Amino acid sequence: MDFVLQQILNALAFGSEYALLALGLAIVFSIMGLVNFAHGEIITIGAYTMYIMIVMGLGSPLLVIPLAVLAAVLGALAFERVAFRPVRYAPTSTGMLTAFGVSILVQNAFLLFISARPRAVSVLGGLNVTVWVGPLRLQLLQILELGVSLVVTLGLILFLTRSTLGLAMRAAARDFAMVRLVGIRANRVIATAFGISGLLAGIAAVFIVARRGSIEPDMGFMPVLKAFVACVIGGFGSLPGAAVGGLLLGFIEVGILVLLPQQWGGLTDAIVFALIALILVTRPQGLMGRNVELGDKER
Amino acid sequence: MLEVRGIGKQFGGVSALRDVSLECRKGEIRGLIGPNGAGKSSLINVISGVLTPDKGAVALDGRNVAGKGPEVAARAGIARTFQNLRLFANLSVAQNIEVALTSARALRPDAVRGFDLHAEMVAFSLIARSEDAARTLSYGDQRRLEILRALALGPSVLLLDEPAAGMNDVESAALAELIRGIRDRFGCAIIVIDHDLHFIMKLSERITVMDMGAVIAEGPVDAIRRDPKVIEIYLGSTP
Amino acid sequence: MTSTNQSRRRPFLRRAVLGGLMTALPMLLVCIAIIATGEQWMVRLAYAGVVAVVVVVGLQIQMGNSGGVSFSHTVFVAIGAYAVAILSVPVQMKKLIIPNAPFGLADLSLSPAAAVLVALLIVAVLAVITGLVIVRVSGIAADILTLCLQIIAHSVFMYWTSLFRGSQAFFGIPQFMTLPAALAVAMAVIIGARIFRDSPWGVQLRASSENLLAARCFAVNVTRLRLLAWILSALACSIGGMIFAFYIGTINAQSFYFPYVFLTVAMLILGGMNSVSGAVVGVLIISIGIELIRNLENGPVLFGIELPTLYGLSGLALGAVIILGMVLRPAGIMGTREFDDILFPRRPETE
Amino acid sequence: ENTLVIGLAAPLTGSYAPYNEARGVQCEADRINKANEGITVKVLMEDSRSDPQLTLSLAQKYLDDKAVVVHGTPFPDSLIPMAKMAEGYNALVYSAQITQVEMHESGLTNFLANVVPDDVGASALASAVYAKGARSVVLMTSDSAGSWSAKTPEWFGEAFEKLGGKVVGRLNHTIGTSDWSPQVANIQAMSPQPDAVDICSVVPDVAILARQLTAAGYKGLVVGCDGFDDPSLEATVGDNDVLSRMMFNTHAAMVGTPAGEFIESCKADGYKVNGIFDALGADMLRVLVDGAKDAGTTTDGAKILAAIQARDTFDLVTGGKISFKKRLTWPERNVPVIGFADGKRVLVQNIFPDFIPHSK
Amino acid sequence: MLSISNLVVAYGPVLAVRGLSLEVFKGEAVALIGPNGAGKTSTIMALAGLVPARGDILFDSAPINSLSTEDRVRLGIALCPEGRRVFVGLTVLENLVLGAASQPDRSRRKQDIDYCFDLFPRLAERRDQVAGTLSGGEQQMLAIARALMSRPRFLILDEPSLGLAPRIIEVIFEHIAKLKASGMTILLVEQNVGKALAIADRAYVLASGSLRATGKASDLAADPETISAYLGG
Ligand SMILES: Nc1ncnc2c1ncn2[C@@H]1O[C@H](COP(=O)(O)OP(=O)(O)OP(=O)(O)O)[C@@H](O)[C@H]1O
Ligand SMILES: Nc1ncnc2c1ncn2[C@@H]1O[C@H](COP(=O)(O)OP(=O)(O)OP(=O)(O)O)[C@@H](O)[C@H]1O
Ligand SMILES: [Mg+2]
Ligand SMILES: [Mg+2]
Repeated sequence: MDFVLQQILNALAFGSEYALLALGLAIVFSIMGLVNFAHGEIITIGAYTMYIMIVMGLGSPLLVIPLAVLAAVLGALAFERVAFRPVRYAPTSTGMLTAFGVSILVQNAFLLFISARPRAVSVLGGLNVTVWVGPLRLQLLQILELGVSLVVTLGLILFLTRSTLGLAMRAAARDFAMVRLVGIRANRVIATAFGISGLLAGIAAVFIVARRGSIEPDMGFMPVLKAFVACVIGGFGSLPGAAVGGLLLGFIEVGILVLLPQQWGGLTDAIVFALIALILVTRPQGLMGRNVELGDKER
Repeated sequence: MLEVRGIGKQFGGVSALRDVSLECRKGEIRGLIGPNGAGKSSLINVISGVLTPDKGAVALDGRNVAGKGPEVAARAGIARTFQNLRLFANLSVAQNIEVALTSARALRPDAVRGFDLHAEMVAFSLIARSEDAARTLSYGDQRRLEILRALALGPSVLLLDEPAAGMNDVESAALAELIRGIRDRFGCAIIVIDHDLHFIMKLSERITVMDMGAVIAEGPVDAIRRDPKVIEIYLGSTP
Repeated sequence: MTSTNQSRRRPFLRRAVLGGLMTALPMLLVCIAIIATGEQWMVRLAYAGVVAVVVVVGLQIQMGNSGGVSFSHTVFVAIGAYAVAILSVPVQMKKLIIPNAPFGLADLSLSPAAAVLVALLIVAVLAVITGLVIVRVSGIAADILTLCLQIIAHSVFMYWTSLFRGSQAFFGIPQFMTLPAALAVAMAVIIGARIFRDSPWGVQLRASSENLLAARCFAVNVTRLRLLAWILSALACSIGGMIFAFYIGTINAQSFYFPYVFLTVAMLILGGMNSVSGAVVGVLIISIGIELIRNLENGPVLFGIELPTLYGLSGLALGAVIILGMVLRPAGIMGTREFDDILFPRRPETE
Repeated sequence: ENTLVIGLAAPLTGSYAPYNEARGVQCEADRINKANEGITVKVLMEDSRSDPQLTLSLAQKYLDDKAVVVHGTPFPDSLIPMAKMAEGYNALVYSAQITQVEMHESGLTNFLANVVPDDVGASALASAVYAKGARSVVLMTSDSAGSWSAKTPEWFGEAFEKLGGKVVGRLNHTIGTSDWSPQVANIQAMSPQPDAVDICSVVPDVAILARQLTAAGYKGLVVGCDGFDDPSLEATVGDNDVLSRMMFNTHAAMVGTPAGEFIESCKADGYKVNGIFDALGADMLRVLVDGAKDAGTTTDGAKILAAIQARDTFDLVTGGKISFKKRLTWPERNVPVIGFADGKRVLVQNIFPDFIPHSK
Repeated sequence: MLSISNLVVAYGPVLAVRGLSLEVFKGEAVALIGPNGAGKTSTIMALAGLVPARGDILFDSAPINSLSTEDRVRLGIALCPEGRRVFVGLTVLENLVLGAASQPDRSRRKQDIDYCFDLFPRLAERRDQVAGTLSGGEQQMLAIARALMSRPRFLILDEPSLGLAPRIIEVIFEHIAKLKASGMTILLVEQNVGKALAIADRAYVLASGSLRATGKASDLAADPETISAYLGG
């Protein structure tokens, strides 16, 4: 029983990290149809900022955390300004490739100027505290992650449905020029979205580095690939969908890891992704996406 | 012969169609008018298989095509245009038509045996733009291209959703001639929705009027023009 | 009436074949120049480029006509390569590398030609099975389905060691291919891709990716056409894998995984995914560009100044080239045009 | 001509970048040339980006430029075809660092490795772990990196059971795991707790595993193969108590040994050396030069190889001696097992194991 | 209020507008008519800064060529574009709220929304329906209402009667007259030439990108032959 509870907690923690990243992807996608594969590099920027600060002797967590998050936000804003703004009206595939380009560029920059090898970053080790509640082992990090994802998801949903800026973001996804035609400063709208996604990535970076204690140029790739999948099973572009998709993915992963007989262990990925494929084939609009009959209309 | 019987369609709380019935013979041009949101486009959507009705049937020469998807309707010879244009934006004008023609050649070869693409493009004043991407045409040209594309399916039923929208009197008069010519040459049944009354009255033999999802009047042009109910909810004053 | 009708039918086949030759021309010229230098190592690089052309053109058949992005085309490259490898490796070699292969494959060795035929059949069957699932879904969900397929396939390659040797290299494949032979194969694939693109079905499929509802209203059989494109693309990609295996002699599933997926997708989108010429241009630009920049990495002497070595520069430059390319030409270098559309534009037949 | 031409298609970038030995070879070559031993060494080197295709193209270029020895990205899909290609040029292929067993099974006749295969290393580790008192072990395997990650723990288990220990469980993972909580919960649920966990994976994965296991109350050893041997291990683990329960086998001991001194002195001379692999590369060059001297030629690869395989022992730059006489393609050499005391690496054991689970 | 001189709009090799000069004075309603493809929409899009154009555009005597679209709108211009372009994923109400985005004064928003609902009762019934699923005419009403939400000084309507039922067209044109009477400046592109000339003070007739005729609307209306000659396309 304790074992099961423990694993459920683990799944929630896995899931909330995916959710955090998926939200960052979803907000950018939902406003400009961009599948931002460079989201992982925003995490990397946050992580390397911590490393550089430690090398410069500024290794206090109180200093490192806010600055890393800030660097991630600035990184996201810079990506938007330099790479994504010019391809704003272009087809999805163009945006996706531009994001690949950014991702390759940033990874190689860290590789060239810092190192191809992992570097240890242990300032946040303090967050790896274990608290025992009865027989349950709770990691402070897991609880924080879960809490932060919850708060962030709710906050974002409120923001997007209640504020004019949020409305404009949702509108911009489909008709960018029209948003400008009602007098909204479109650049600001998009920059805000990128800023938010950078913020989410920055927070994720703090959690990831705290757990790994180490950084690498390509550390952002796998988490973001998973988050991308989470987004889609939740219904791409839907924020609650991203959060739910993230959690679900966490449960699928942990579930398969725990339940699959060891001799099939090598097929873990195959089975996880076969399940995802099954979800997509049966509900292509995603779990939270609604399938409404549109006729000749659209939405 | 197209027979629409007892169609009903709900969208959430909105009844878009309530027990709508309508007939249209080969070679007949039928006008369909009514206030905004009356359900005209929805009816066309049902006939063309784009919407699945909650109840009722659409029979083409006795065969039911309702609710079987747009492909089935198209194969049966039902072609349509869209109120909000749906061209293949990045394909050329000629390719837009070719898409329909390819289907027709495979599925209804007899219907398009006499179809002369070049002559039709000349007739629709699209020939000079035939190799340009559809998205670069002006709104009026795009509407004409939609009609021509529908024609290239060799339809036995042609559904036109506001074909004259965005055209002035001179242009819509020319368009009316064009549509009449289609009827004469291809002998198909044509249902036309439009809010341009000059256009619709000049073109059609009979008119069906809808309001709130139901048919409220049906008859020859002159009778409709004078029907007080139609004047009250739709026309506002006698045209 | 009928005769004018016939004469006005678009002569797509002739245009596709001639245009296809034009599309292949830049690749041919570059390769001939390289063969002329007589540098064997450059011939090897050129060969890798020609394999990439086959794969990227194969990818174009799927992405350029159905729309969307595919992450799974290299699965078929891998299947093609493994299939011919498993079928054609001599029996004594098999005793060494896959002694426990299932289905009696350990005791079977086919001639390369027979291996290719059987392999194509296997690829076709697998493409039909996967295609039937994938063509049912459209949009970004379909993109993710291909991603799932890639990961599932890779996981199977890694797990099924008795057949694929997991992440260990599969070696001993007969090496008989040459650059000219590969060029001939590549040209055939290019022309095939052009014929499909310009054919009425190709046009219908492209129409459905522009506006699905309208295409369905014109009786376009979207599912079947998507499936057709999927299968053709899988076959072309697998041919890329086969000529790769028969040249290099050793293969490994790892080398068909994400880095190769991304590289080939980048080549296609940069060149312009809507045209076959775009696929060829994309491969040429990225391959040649990377090779040029690689020379800078080694700290060459330029104008008498010895530059420092900068390993990692070619990665940096690849990223920069992609961003720059997309910023300057968001629809890809070729956009929706083929070479022949530029050299001999289609004109309306106004009499 | 007394010039030995060596071509290195070195993975200076890409996924094998941590495992290149190029700068160590360069350093040793410059020293040999300075020492006027009668043979001069010419090193041709370019970045292979860890890409097999590019590796082969570069090898082709070197062979055409008269290289008699070539090396490339240390992975079988680069090295096997490279060796096949080199056969036609009567050249030989070496690898300072490849441990994959298949290199020695593929029937290559012109290949030399400078390290023992994975199963030998695992067996050496098993004896050290057993000696430390462990009697039960959980094996963690993964298909991510072929036999290295999938089989090496199994070979460890085989050797461990041969010594009298017991394998009490097997768990699966993927390389790149940065959160082990599901596996940790599995181990935590075992009763009694295993004495050791064996895994063949990389840093930071293994560092996180050790940390998370300890946090969950696990008190046993966390041991594994050469993947642990990364300079960032200590800092990533970040806790001397956890470190003191870690142990791994590697290829050459570094701290306070001739290998370490070699690395330091190359560094001082301005070579951007990485660590252990550079030392191994230098060793390999030493062997090749000595072999060429024995053979009396710098241009006939087959003769050089025959001379190397005939010689009893070679003295290494990194101290110690090796010989290819018995195994032909890999040397019998001691396998260092490294542990930690007060957060510092210490040599726990340095032997050649009696039991070899797999290799012939 | 608005003065355009020598406007040229080109899409690659295609010249859509060839050196058009046009003026709209404060408080005036001006009609812009012409056959399909004449360049009417292109002119308006150039005005809004959404297509690249050459020529001088002065608004309130100040050049606005270098301003971004949103800054032009913030000067008090509202545009109801061709093809409606409602925000399809947002509800009717949300569309209206966004329409008022350039209005810093939020206190009047509620009042303005009620005003739009009065004008188009149909929209009130549909206030929470997603705009993309409205019927064509309902979308057109929404597009017009959205443009009004910003209380513009200068209103540009590109074919406002498109897809509307005759009764609603009456409503709209009555309303345009009312707006004009209240001092709003209006530029109207319309295919319903009779109605447009009836309401406008002056009119420009455009064909193939160039000006063909201009003058007082009443004069042009009195001479339908001339106009028809230009409307043939
Ligand atoms: N997919 C849908 N979802 C929800 N409501 C819909 C949908 N399609 C249509 N409606 C509603 O059904 C009603 C009928 O719409 P329809 O498009 O048929 O009207 P119409 O008669 O064509 O009007 P118009 O002349 O303005 O085009 C409208 O009130 C519309 O809001
Ligand atoms: N994006 C574009 N690319 C190329 N040509 C274009 C583009 N948009 C418009 N055109 C061309 O510019 C010319 C003017 O078009 P515009 O839309 O301004 O005409 P319009 O007067 O508004 O016509 P309509 O009454 O049909 O709306 C047309 O010939 C059209 O084909
Ligand atoms: Mg309608
Ligand atoms: Mg217009």
